[in-house]
Amino acid sequence: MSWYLIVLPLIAAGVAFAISSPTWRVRILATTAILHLVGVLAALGGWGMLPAGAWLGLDALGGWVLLVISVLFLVCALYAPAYLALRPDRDGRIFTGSLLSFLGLASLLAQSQHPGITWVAIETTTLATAPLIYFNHNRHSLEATWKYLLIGSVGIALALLGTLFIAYAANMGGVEEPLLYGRLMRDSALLSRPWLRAGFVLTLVGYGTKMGLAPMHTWKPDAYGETPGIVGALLAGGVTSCAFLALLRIYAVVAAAGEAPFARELLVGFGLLSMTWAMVFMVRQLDFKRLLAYSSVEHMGILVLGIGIGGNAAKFALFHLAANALVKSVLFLSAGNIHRSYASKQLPFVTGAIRRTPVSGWLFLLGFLAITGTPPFAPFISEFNIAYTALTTGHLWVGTAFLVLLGAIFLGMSDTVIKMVFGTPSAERVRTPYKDTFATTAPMIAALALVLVMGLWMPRPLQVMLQSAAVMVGGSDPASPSEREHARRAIDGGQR
Amino acid sequence: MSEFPFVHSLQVLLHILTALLLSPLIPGLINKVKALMAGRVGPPVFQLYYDLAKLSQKQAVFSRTTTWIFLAGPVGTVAAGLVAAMLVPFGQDHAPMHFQGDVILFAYLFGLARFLTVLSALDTGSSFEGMGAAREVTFAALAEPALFLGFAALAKSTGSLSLSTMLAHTGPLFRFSGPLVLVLAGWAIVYMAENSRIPVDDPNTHLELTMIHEVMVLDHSGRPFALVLYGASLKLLVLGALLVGPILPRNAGPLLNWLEFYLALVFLAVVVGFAESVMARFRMTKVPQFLVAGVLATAFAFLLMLV
Amino acid sequence: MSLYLLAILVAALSGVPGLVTQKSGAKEAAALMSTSALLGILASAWVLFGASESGNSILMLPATALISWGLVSFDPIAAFFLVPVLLLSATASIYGIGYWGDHQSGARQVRFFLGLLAAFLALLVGATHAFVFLLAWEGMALMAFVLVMTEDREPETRRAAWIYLVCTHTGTLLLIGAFAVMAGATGSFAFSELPQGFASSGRGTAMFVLFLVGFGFKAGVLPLHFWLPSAHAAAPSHVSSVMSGVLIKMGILGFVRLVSWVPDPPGWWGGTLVALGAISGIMGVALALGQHDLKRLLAYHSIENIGIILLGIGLGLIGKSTGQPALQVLGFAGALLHVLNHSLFKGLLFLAAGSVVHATGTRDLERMGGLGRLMPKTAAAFLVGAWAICGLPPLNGFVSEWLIYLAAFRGLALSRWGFPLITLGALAVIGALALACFAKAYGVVFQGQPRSDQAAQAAESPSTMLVPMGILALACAAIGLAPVLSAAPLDHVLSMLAGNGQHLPTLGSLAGLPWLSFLAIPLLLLGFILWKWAAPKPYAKEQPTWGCGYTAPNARMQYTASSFADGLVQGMSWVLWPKVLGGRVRGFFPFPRRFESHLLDPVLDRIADPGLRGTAFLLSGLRFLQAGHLSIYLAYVLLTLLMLLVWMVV
Amino acid sequence: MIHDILITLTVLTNFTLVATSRVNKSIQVAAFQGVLLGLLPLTLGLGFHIHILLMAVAAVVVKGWFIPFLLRRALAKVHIHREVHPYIGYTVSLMLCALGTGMSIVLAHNLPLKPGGPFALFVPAALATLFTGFLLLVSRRKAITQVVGYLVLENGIYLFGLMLIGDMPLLVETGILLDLFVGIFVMGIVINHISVAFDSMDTRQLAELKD
Repeated sequence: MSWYLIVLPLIAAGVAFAISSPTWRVRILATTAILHLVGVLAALGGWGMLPAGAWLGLDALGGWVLLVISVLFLVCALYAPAYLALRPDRDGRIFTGSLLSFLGLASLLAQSQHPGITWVAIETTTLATAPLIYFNHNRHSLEATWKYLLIGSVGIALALLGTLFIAYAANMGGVEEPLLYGRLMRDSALLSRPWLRAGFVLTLVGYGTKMGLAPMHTWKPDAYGETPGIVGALLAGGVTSCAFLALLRIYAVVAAAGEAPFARELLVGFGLLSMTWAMVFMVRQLDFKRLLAYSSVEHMGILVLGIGIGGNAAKFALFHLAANALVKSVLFLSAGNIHRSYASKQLPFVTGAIRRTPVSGWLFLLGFLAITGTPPFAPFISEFNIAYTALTTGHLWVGTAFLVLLGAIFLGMSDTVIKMVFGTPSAERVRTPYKDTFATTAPMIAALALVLVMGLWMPRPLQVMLQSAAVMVGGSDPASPSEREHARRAIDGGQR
Repeated sequence: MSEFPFVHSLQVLLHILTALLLSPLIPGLINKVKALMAGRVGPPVFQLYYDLAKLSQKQAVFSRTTTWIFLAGPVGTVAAGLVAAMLVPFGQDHAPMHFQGDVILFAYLFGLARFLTVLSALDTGSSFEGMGAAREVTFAALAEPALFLGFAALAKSTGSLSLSTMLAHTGPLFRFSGPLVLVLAGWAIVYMAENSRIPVDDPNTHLELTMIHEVMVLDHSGRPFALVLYGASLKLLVLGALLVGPILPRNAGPLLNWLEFYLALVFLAVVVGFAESVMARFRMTKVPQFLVAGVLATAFAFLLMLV
Repeated sequence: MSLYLLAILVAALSGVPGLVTQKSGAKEAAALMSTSALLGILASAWVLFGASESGNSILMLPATALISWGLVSFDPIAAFFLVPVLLLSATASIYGIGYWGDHQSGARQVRFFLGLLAAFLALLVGATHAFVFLLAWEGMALMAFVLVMTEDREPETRRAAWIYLVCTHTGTLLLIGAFAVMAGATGSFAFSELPQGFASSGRGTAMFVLFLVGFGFKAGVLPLHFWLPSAHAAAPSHVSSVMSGVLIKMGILGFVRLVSWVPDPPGWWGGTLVALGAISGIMGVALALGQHDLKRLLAYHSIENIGIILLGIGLGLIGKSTGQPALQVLGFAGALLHVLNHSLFKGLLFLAAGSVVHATGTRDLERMGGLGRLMPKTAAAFLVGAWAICGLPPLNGFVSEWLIYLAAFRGLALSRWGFPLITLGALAVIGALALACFAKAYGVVFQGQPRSDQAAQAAESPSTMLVPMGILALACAAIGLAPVLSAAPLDHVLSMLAGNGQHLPTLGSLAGLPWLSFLAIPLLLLGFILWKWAAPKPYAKEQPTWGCGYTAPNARMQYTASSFADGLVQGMSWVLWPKVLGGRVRGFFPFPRRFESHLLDPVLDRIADPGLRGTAFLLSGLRFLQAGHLSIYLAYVLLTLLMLLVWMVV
Repeated sequence: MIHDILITLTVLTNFTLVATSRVNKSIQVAAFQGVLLGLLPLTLGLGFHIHILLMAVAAVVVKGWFIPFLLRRALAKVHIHREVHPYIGYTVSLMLCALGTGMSIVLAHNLPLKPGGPFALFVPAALATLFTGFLLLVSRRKAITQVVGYLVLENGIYLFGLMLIGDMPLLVETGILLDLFVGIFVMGIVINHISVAFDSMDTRQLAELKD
């Protein structure tokens, strides 16, 4: 286990909050992000050697999620200096402090092997991110924060109850403290089934609220719509991943207890409902930040759908977690830039973004194409494989619905995106002094490049880790032909 | 025929000569019949030869708006017509050129002629000629399927894709049977439309707004116009050969066969002349219905073959 | 193989010099693209004329577990399709020097994306693995999307590009489904033969339908064609030539690949394709007749020609399922050759149309006229294209249609005579209507007198635009005059489409291709002699066109495009539903009146657009679900929880 | 048994909460409920272990004094006394609360209990309290009443947590105490901001962000 991953960002948060120099603050932010990523990479080497009784430590699943969050955070941290320089009116202390605390808490969450700690980490990330949503200090951001806090807190309260239910299930079966995930899975035969099921329902609704699964997602468009793009990126890619991880941990226990069919049915249902709901609100959506929020709802749906289908799809749901997080960072950051340039995020006012902010406009377009599953970007790989697995493992209608929904969402989303990106900027609209610079675009370009690389290639050790992470959440069988080919090739002796 | 290469060569020569020289006789015959029916003496049977000779001496007048396409129309019509004439059997069993699929080439050569004629009409920019061109292509869209469905019936009957086999070896099942009658009826309609005869068009009028073919060549004169007239008569001959082909017995010696062929052509000319004398031209809006009747006739012919 | 890959690379890089240098890079792009074309066509010739030793060479891309084997295989199908891809890209690139010069907006961008488009197209033809295929497929679609979007300041362009993007993405999603079903049957994402009997199973049916719609969208098969006319009209003309010439053919490539995987296609597959082909062909040309926009007219003709190609493939499939090698050979060969031919003459037509648009600044047919005297070379090029597309001898269009006709005539002998008969009738109607349409297009654009000032002031385009047209025109003539050259390459491709252990007869043994060349000689010779005889002597008189007694005719009194097509459009008004604005002229001294007639797209304007609007309206009705009230949002959480708990207990 | 009486009282306070229209009173009742629950662990016969004492003291202080104090302070600023026109009227609320309590009993019936514990009433009461909290959140308009609802919801969870306090004190303590402190604290701050920005606490004004 790696204390420094948790402690370093928290200390940095304290320092950033304490000092008064904005320059040093952003330097601390960027440095911490880099150090954290380096630390994660170093710590990942030991994901396979987690001691059985450890309360904290990186396993494959946690390591994968933490890696995603760390990379995402780095992208945002590199973008932050330029952004904060554009917002001298706002206090960067709370902002930077909150960002760094989130990183620390996410590291805690990823390493947590205990449902209680997991829950605590989720709760605290909610609190740490609330000030970020209130960053703009206006009525709308206040409303968004209020909804985020109240709905989020209720959800987390339900998750706590669910956790307690599962603890009671263990208690009834005679499983003793500490209730580490490993122990719960090992002794899963002893758990009381009714409590376990009820506990899963409660945690699903609870963490699902935090993830933004329909119909508990309602805070999402408001919160994402009113925050700066950088916070949107972090919420959509980071906080949701945290909640998803927490849900996966519980799911793993439930699946180990042989209740997977029950849980999968629920997950598939929520997945399809989320995609449908998102689709309904993406059609004719004039506000592009809310559009992205609904896209986030959609992709949360895809994640749980993938887990619900299981097998190969579960593995690619995990892959999709990374793909979605990175693409969302590109989308939210470029949307933020465009918002800044036009001082509006509504459609009739924002047109011709590739003329006024060429780099951001193109990045937004590419990000849109990536997130909707255009090869060779990474989300295509995951969406293709989820569809493939659904269609070939007996979920024929689920797979069909998945593809139909993807098509409908593309239809709705593309309408808004094209009107926004192309054409001529409307003449009446005031032009703000904002211009695309290297500092406000380079992090996005890097992120998009990473998405592209992920769509084509992945280092071997990461593949192995992803595979073991998938096994932890029920993705054991290498059902995909690509897997089989791979196995065959391994037998052939690696003829590259 | 392979036994008598000499006879065969002679027949080919006869075929070429017939195609080149005999065609202007047919309009002459028709006009003579029409004149006789009307109680006039009428122009001599060889009138078209005189016209052609005279026109080839005359100086041509060209419109200022025209380009080289204007000339390509008449030239292409005659060239395509002559090549098409080499594909259809006249008096002998086989046309000089015959191969699997020549039937399609045959039809498309007429398409080529039509394309160039229409373009050369449009080249003048005259709204009259434009109107004629528009009608030409409109009616062709209905004539074409009738022609092809007739081919389909013959192909089904003979199992061959060559015009020579289709026409000269229609097969026992087909000859003098219901399908053949229907095909011939359909093709007769095509014959009248393609050659702009009554009841589709009136070859004698020039200034009435209801015409098709004649109005397209209003601006042609001199040698190009000679080609136009020659091309039209060629079409009468070649399509006539198509029409009479399936009913010729072709079971006698070569000489008799050729005689039969010529007699059949004369008969056809007489029938056309007779028909034109007793019928009036349709209203322009009725023409499509007439052509649809041709399509239906050939389609029924095909369906009857299956029974 | 390495030549092929090199060609892809060079094509992909062709737009790069323009991006990095101060100079425009147009000539560099054209030079690189031409090099790529030479390399690629050399590679294709190597494979198609049998000089290649192994036949199929396979490339394995560096793979990961996520992508698995990336396979690119330069087999005869790839080689055959590569020829038009690179040839048209090269001609478009050369043409772009003069047509989309640096004064135009986004010239560098156009060149860059055109290069990438060519590269993706070239990669796609060789893709024999679902991932690579989809990658190249989407890459191609996106590059085309960006290119269509070139003039994005026009609302119409944005709309056209959006419709295109949505259609192509929908198609891709369907293909994902299709490949998934297929991989479920073969156990591999790499393309391989499907198991015997699979095609007739329920999953096989699902796969076929998915492929049909997915590829059909790209190819522009009616009723999935509706993105095509506006996208082709909106794109710069040289891009349209690539799109219409080769991009939509990738849908056909898909069908051809599909045929090669299926050992035992059910009979109804071919029947479906024939029916769709007949509908596309006839409706495509009928809709083309009523267009006033030169490029839209050409675009509808692409739909028509896709229909003709499908007729051929459909007959070939019927041959394959009924065990009729002759039908198989003739149908497939006709379809494949028509793919090549159509790309040549349609590319040529779009380039010539671009030249006209370049000179007059309008696409409206009714504002043109008399351009044949002002731009004779463009006119000649357009005429060659029109001649060929009408399928008239002795150009290439005739050869491929002739092969399909042969297939149809042979098919009449089968017990399933219905589909060949449909093919025959459809081809006859299509031929006649296409002739009418191109007579109209050529006549109204190039003949008569100019109908507007822009047309009167038009001038011939520069040689950089004329040379590519010349190249394509020569190619059309070459195939038309010496079709026998295509027999050996087609036999190579056909061997890949044969069924299990089936040996197909050669094309040469079934179709007398040399006859066509042989008969072209008297035709041309006669034409030449008669021309010499009748050609205007120097002393020939020039006069105004005879006005039939009317003494003051002017250019506006010429027969218009609409009037020319009116007879046919009215005749087919029961399927075309032309939209007529303006009334009849009444009385003896009528006031001036306007009259307009438009032909709406039956699918886009009458089904897809209102359908989407209606759906969007219905979905907007659900907006009340998120009205902003926190209490209601919390109630959602509560209700969800209660429902789940109840569901769990029950 | 004392714990049964305390639990019964808790359920009764639920009904009082949904029926009352005065904001001040609902804060009082919630505080009373907090005290009841705070005392509950001492009555379970688990002995006076340090865990138990800590829990009891913390709960009584936080739920009974600190949070009501925060809420009252916020209330004093905005001069609100009554919850007028709730989304769901008081009579209907009462009926729904009764229905929820009934459903909780049915649901609890389906969840087996560890034999021999004193917890027979815990599960239905916890679920009923949870439901009451939800009901308040859903049906009330004032932000402050909604916070009270959240508090009641948390009380329900706390009540359930007490079932495990003997066997798994660690889990319960970490979770519940943190939840109480931080959650309510942040909410207090937000309520403060709302009252400043909106000059009232009606959440109807917080419905500008919508589709």
